Amino acid sequence: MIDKVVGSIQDAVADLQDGASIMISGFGDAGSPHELIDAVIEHGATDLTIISNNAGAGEHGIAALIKANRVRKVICSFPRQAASHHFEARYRAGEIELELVPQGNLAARIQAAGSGLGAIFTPTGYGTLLAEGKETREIDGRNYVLEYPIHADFALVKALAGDRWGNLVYRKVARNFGPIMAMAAAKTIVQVADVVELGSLDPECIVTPSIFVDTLVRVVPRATAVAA
Amino acid sequence: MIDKVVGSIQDAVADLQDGASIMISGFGDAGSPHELIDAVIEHGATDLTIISNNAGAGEHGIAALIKANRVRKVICSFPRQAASHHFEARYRAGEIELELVPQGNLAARIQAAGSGLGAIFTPTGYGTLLAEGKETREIDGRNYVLEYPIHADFALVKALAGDRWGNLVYRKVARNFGPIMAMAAAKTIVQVADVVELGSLDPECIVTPSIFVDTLVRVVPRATAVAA
Amino acid sequence: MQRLNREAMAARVAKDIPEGAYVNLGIGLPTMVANFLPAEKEIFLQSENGLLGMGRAPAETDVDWELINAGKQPVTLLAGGSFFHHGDSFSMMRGGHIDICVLGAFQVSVHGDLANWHTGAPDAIPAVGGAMDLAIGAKQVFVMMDLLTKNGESKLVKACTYPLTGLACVSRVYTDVAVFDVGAAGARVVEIVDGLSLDELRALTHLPLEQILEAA
Amino acid sequence: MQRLNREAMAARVAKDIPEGAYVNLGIGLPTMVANFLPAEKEIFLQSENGLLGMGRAPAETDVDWELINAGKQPVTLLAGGSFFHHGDSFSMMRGGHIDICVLGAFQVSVHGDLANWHTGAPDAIPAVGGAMDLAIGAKQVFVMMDLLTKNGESKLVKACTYPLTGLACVSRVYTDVAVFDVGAAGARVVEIVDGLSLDELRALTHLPLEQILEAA
Repeated sequence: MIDKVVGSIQDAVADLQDGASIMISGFGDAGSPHELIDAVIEHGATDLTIISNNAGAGEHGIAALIKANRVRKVICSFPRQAASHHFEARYRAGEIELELVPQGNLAARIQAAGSGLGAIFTPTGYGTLLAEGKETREIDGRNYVLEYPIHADFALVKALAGDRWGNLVYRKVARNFGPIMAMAAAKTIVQVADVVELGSLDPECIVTPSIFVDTLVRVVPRATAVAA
Repeated sequence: MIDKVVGSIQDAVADLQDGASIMISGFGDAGSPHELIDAVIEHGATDLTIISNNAGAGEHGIAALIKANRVRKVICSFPRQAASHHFEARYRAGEIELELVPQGNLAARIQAAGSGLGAIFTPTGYGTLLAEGKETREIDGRNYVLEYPIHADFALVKALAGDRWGNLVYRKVARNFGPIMAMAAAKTIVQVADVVELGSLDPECIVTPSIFVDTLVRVVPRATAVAA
Repeated sequence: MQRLNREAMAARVAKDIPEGAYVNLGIGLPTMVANFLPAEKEIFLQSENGLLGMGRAPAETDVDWELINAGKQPVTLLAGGSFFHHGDSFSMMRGGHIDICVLGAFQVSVHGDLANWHTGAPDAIPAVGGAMDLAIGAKQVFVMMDLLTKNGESKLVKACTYPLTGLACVSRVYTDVAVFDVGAAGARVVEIVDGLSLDELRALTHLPLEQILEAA
Repeated sequence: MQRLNREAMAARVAKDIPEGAYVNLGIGLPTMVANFLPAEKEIFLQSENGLLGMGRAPAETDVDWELINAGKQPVTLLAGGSFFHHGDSFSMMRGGHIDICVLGAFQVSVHGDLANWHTGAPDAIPAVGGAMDLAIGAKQVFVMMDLLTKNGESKLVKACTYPLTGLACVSRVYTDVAVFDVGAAGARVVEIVDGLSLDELRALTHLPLEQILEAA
């Protein structure tokens, strides 16, 4: 019997290694796997490359990982948020490298990795600073920039519910990068609010099929945890 | 009020024109919009380019369109099926052009069109007859072929149910090419077994969001039609 | 001169959005356009973080932090709305499926070049988000901005001096004193507020502007 | 010589598929492998027309023509199975997510080149389907075929003479008389049926084969 659900969040991230590249789902806080990130901090892995839309804000999630000095490089579209002071401090100190990628190129490059493409000609960024030094080409009268896939060693994803095979459903806009990151990482680790019986997710409504998921862990939602 | 549902299947295809390129969903019969194809035949448009996985079999669907001599060119992955005699006859007579595309490249090129990419380096077909004369490139030790997006003037799609905005859900493997073709055509025309109230499709389970759909028409499933 | 305030500018943009349009409203000022879309018209708002059919802000008691817009403000979902992942969301935006996108700007050139992501200040932390995707992907890109900077310099320019977001992508510019069409033919004045002459507008912008008559 | 029949070949392939593997079984002979997967192991069958978690053929009364496999035969869906569109399906197949793909072949070269889509006959109507995607996308590609053609020619060859499906993509070849590993190091014999010697196998194939010991 295949059961991808592990008993503790420590087990979920046990095989992280120094120098790993890690995709982290979320758009702001929505869909950010805060508890998995806490487990990464506890684990101790360092020299990490983080691929995410943002570079953390406040004191939790990616911000906490940066504060703990575990991050060597961030690949993201929008590092400058209100309260992104931990990223800013490290960045200004030259302690963290930034690869700034337009959000649509970030999504498309992650999808290219998950789909086995070698490179894509994308319309976004042509003629801008972010395309400097990159190969360009005019195709059918329009200009494109050649961009390469972004793979990762791990993806940390937050979903609403999953089953023991790893099928996932999400909740509202917390879906965001989860499904495409799950497809692009060598190992996809998912925190879910609920582990449900196999067969209870509607096969027409499964958003991430099990093939893209390696490990699940149940994380009791914060509010519930306080109440319990 | 926006209502993309039209009253008759003739209305649904009314603005087809000679020389149009038309994507047609389906993998074999599953998901093939037979009734919309019948309406195309009735409409009279000719000199069509058909983009589909197959080139028709038996006497219905794409086979009927080919039999009626409306098709100038077929772009597909698998034209040679049992009972694909109408395609075979026209092809051997030199009356129909064939662009043979590996199924995954077909899907990826349709997705590239829907997503605004200019071209993609795809792993499939490298070193084979189907890549002859095409640009290739080695990227990270692997060889890729440059393939271009496939756009179409129209997509004819079969779905299970839709609402007046054009949101769609599909049934089992009849989903196949429908969602990606709906994204790649200038005008997407959908036949559904049911038109449902706005808001009755679960927003988490909508497979094709309304933005990709232009026209819907209700087609009573054949079996029901006979019984009624 | 009847300078338009932010609400009036948002209302003016809203007037140009037809029923049935799929629209993305950028973060900041453009978000206000939603408040002026007529309730009797069905207009589809897309947000790049994965929703289509976005409704107004919820009551405070109904706030759901997994139902937010790209500006990370709580929103609602209309009946008929849908959720999808970032890949599909940016396919909508980059694949030409969005009819109108409304963006703020630092500068717009008469040929429609857009600068709205980076001041170019050497100490600024760069952040681009979806700005470059929105600039190049929609069928029409509208810009909303005050015509002049606080120092009185025109933000409608012959050529942008700020780092570009996209080339030749803007079709129309809505400002507090005039509406302009921009593009291959250069900038043309569509509307001027009462009390401002075309010559005065030329003086403000240092541009050889002509007015065009718009079909009402 | 104990030549394996189709069932025995399918059973032999099934023996090499571990629990938890994501597997695509090609049209034709490979489809039979499903019948020999042990019921006590959970193995995930993917079909390129958009399903994962494929089960056995349904009872005749339960046939649903919108629940078919890539060979257009009726199948069932296991609890835990899912449906998806062709884009996602081929992302699974091309993105390295399928662990094992089992295919038929006209020829396989000792270096793992595969020819299975086209005889090259000038009057043949070419059709490729998903063959080229399967050949290059899975982590391991197994081929199932009789070793010899009806005319007695080896289908395991130094270099394919039929049009190629993919280059250096096959890792293991299961035939009616032997199992081979193929790849950069050339072809090596993993197993031979009882009653056939290595020398006899060399004679059949005209290849300088060596046998390797496989960890049991």
